[in-house]
Amino acid sequence: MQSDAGERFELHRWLYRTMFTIRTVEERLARSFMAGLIHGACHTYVGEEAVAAGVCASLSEDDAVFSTHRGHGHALAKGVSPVALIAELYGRETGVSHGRGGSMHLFAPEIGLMGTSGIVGPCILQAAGAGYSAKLLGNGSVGVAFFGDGAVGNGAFHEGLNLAAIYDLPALFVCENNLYATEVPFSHASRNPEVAPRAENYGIPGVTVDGNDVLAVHEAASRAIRRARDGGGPTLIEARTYRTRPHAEGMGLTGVYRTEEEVAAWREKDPIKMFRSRILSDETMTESDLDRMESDIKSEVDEAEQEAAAAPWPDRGTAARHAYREAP
Amino acid sequence: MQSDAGERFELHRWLYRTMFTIRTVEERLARSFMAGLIHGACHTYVGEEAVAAGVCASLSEDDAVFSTHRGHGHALAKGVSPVALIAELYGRETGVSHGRGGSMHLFAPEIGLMGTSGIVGPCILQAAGAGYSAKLLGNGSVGVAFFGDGAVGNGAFHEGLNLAAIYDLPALFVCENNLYATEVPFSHASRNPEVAPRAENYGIPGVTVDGNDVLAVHEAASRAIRRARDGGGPTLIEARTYRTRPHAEGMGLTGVYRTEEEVAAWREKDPIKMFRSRILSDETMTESDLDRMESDIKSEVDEAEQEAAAAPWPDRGTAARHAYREAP
Amino acid sequence: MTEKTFTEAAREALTDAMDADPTIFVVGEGAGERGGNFETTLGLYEKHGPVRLCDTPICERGFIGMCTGAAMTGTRPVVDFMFTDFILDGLGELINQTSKMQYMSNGRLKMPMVLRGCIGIGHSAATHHSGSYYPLFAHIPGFRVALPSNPADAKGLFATALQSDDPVFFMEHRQLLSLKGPVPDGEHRVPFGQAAVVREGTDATIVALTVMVHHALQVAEELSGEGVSLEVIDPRTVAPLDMETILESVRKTGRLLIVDETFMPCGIGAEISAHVTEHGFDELDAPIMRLNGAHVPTPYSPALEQAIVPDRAALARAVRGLLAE
Amino acid sequence: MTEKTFTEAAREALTDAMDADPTIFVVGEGAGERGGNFETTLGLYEKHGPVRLCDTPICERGFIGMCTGAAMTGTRPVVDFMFTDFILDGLGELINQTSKMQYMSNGRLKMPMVLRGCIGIGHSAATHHSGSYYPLFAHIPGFRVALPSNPADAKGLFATALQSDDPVFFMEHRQLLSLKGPVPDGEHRVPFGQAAVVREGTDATIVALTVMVHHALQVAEELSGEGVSLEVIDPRTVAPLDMETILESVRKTGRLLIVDETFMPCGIGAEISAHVTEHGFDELDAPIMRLNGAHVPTPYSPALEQAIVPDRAALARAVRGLLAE
Ligand SMILES: Cc1ncc(C[n+]2csc(CCOP(=O)(O)OP(=O)(O)O)c2C)c(N)n1
Ligand SMILES: Cc1ncc(C[n+]2csc(CCOP(=O)(O)OP(=O)(O)O)c2C)c(N)n1
Ligand SMILES: [Mg+2]
Ligand SMILES: [Mg+2]
Repeated sequence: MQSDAGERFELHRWLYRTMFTIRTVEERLARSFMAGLIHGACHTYVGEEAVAAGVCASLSEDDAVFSTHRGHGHALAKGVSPVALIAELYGRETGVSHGRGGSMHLFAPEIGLMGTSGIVGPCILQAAGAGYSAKLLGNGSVGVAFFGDGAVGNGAFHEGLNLAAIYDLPALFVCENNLYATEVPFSHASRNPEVAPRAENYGIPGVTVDGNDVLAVHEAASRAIRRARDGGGPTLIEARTYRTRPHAEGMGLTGVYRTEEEVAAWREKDPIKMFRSRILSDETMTESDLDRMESDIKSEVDEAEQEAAAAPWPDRGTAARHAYREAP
Repeated sequence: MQSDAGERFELHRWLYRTMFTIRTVEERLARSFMAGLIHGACHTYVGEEAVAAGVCASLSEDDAVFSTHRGHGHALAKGVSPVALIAELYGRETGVSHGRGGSMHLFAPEIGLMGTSGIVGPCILQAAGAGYSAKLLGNGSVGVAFFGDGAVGNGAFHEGLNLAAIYDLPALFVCENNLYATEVPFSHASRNPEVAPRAENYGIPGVTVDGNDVLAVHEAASRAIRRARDGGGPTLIEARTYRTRPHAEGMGLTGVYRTEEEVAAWREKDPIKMFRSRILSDETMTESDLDRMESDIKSEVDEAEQEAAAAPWPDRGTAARHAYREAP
Repeated sequence: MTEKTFTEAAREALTDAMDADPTIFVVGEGAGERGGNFETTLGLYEKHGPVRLCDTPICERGFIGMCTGAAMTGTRPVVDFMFTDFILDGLGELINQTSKMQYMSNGRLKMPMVLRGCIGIGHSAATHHSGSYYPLFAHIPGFRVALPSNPADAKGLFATALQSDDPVFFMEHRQLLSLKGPVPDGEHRVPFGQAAVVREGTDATIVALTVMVHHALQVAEELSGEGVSLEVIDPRTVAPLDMETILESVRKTGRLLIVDETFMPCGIGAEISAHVTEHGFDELDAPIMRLNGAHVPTPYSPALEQAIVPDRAALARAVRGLLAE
Repeated sequence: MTEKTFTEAAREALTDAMDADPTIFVVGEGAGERGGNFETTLGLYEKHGPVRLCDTPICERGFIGMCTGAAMTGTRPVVDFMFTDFILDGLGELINQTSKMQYMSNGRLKMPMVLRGCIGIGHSAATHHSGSYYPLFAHIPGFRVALPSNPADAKGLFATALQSDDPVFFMEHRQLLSLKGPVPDGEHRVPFGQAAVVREGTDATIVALTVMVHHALQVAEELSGEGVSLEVIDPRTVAPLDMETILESVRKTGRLLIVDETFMPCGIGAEISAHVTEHGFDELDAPIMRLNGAHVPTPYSPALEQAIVPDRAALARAVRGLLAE
């Protein structure tokens, strides 16, 4: 059995590696978007890496994650390889959804990434459903939904949390409150600036965490996941965070909805920068450990990009396959 | 200008008359249902009369009411005549919806009854919409939705209240919490037994009232309606009440879901009986005033029933009219 | 064979399937202890308890979405929707999620989900309790749509639905629920995409859906007295739609009428007609005709309700018209 | 006439209508200060403020229901839905409420509501941003459905929509938004239910919808070099559908092909084919044919996306096939 310190080291390493991988892939994708290599929309997760990493650290491949249009980070944290993600956005056969999905439809069910979605809301209901399966099958797994503040005013939030609550489902609802839905501020979409306390309505626990503090996210999520596995029912986590890139690539970084100063202030609270300081002060890793890890990741992502760019296109003859499971 | 006592007398008389009319019509309809005169389903409002009466007392014909499958009481309180209601359930041309609607689709837009509905939920959204019109037109009217506890777990509740809240719409949301949705207890549909406090989520006031106390309902509703007309935005009222008849005619009065004792206990709190005592103790009317009013109403309803039963059927040649406003 | 009602026959398929497959669960308002609004789950709660017979709040979108997630993760949900009108609030989930998951995941997810409940006009149910809407589901890729017209098919098609890995609508016409008929005992499955020729004939083909099958059979019987020989086909599923059986019949009769209670524009009749025109044009001796309910919401009054649904007289008239062409 | 893009032309209709009718308001995510995701409301917020240009939370069902209530009470809402995929969550409201209010109220309520936004496949938008779904709306009684294919019609049909007392879908194909063309200045209205014969010909009729109109015109041009004379019809609205113009064309050509990007089963092509078969059977010299996009969700990869949409080569092949019959 590992020592506590060893576990802590492993955890920190995993979290840092995951966050830095997400950041590196996203920045790579942003450049690829400019270069015309990405065919559809591309919503990056830059600035929010701590949420996906902090939550997924406590999940296994048997737990089911459901995500949104901004799902690259969740996919990578759940174990999708950079090359499979990049190839998907490049529209290639080797992409995680074999080119059928693109940025907003990432599927790797074999490792519990049950799909990201171009529609706001459904992931909440589907995570409840994964919880229902787990409850019926008694297999101890958990359904997890990631969604934005934009989903909070949607009926799926209300119906999904209520269903999970009344059936005591093993589910975790993670609201990534980054203050804006596209360019509509949450303060316009709701008179109530808080998300987590709404859990009370449904008779379940609600927790607010600093979404840029990966250890805080991890702590809250691992407690909620343990609770769910133990039959304690669902939890709502509100992770307060911020995207420091535009809503989607090609859009403005700021606009009528937010200021340069606001973006700059949040960049100061960059989750990777913050965690790096923490690791160094905790002395779980050294400056050179981290530098080496970063440069390894950069090379890996570069290679992944090259591999993706060289990957074959899907065979157009297969385009009509898989709409149905069975032949009529 | 009338004296306060005069106003009080008028109010009490209107409330008692309205409640007793609803009760009399509903009991008449229950007999008609047994006799096969009603063609579709029939959900009566017996036991809940104080809510419709208490709210509608403060509304004018320019205010818009949207209701549910259990809408006879709202229709009558909003000013639909007993004969127009009964004729509708009898499927006649003189019915309030000219035979197109039946029990669950009562329309009298000329007096602000904008429709009852066979679908749970939409009335909440539509009342917000009436509020939107009122706000845009600046005409001082109010949109009112009546709905059951069964609608509380529905996305329409969440989305509708939120929209009304963020736009400060002149709207009133009246939840008739009668503890059951069909035969599913509210305690099964929600871990949270309260409805009114959920208003906080949306940043609007929520008020719980004894829904069997017509003056309490009236007091809460008139305050909320005044507030709405004055630009103060929407209010959620939870009226705690009980139906002392089956969910729909032809179903059991009790069943796995509730006991005889529970029904009997609520019958003790009959809103009409309670209000009668109150009137007598307040001395706004005498025993004989009330008896006379009751017997007048009974005769009126009897006549209405006879008129409805003798009314012509709609012309089958018109069945396809009004699906569209305009010729192609 | 045992004489059973339509509802009993379908319940038998469900009962057997739930015994055999512990991953099946049923959700719906009243699907639990109450045994279903139409007795669809009677007796099953006692046997399997509240997790497999799950009473829901009134949130059709919510529980359809929940069941979609469940189907993706190893269980087999049955949504008992009471009336099809109620699941329209869940169409976003159904169309954007349920129907697309297999495709989006490149076939790695399956979607073993059954949506079952009432359709159809009758009993003055009015417009919020009488919708059919199956042409919408046939339009969308990814769904199967079964429309049983008798107890035996109710059992057989439901049994197939409960083993399908595609999402299936199993739609029960309100006027058929208490219809009795012989039902095969034991295992009985009716495959999807196999129409039934329910009456053979040579002069014209009537394709009829759900309750209209019965009208068509009666009209065929009536007109046989006049020497008219009608073939009646019940497609049984409209997605997939067994066009081969219909084309074969048209090759024989040269004349085709499609009768369907629900709306004409972009309906099942349109699809059948277009397909036959394209693939059986030379077999046609007369224009293909359609008989549908009026293109209006369902009125409540019996006087109006009757007027918008094709009855036997209208059907007989349409047949005569077709034969006269 | 002034050269304008499709989006500019539609915005002109909206701008004029909002000036003339103070009861019009627009709701949508980004419809306010941002001027619309596709610049559909650019400049209007400054003029009319936040009540008439209303930014919404992401609750399509909610704001469609709210607008339904508003339309019932004296105002004229325009729902700017961005992509048609997003309003599927509101189909319950649309089908059970919006489309039925006039009928249920026996014509005493009207429903002056416009639903406008993007449809169609292209730009690797993938399956949640490329739906069309207009056959669903054409199936349901109560709706009007406009499908402009050029800037002038965008202005004219939108102007008509903004005066209609029936609920109207105004659906803009994503590949047409930046298309330029001459647009009549001042008041310009295109009535519903009047197809445009966009090219006259004698050998065969092609009915094409939205973006396919442009493919059809190019193929007609190409084939004219081979001496083939094609008539091309743009129905412009599919509810109502101007069958008379189509039938008249078929009387002349004897041959009909319907080309539509979206799904075939129970689609617009099925309806047109069935109608022509029933009412123009004797005019037909060949089977009516349909050309549609594949019956699958939209894949993302350009390699796959191209494969599921009818292109000019497929259209030319279909025409040759039709002429060879
Ligand atoms: C039902 C639906 N409506 C509208 C959209 C368009 N849309 C895509 S992302 C987005 C904003 C989402 O905001 P939020 O949920 O806060 O997530 P964030 O982008 O901030 O991560 C919107 C409106 C959509 N995808 N789905
Ligand atoms: C969307 C929808 N789902 C299901 C139904 C069937 N249904 C009719 S009434 C009812 C119960 C409603 O309960 P509640 O809202 O509490 O009103 P109550 O009957 O108690 O007055 C149900 C489930 C419906 N009408 N609409
Ligand atoms: Mg956000
Ligand atoms: Mg109730």
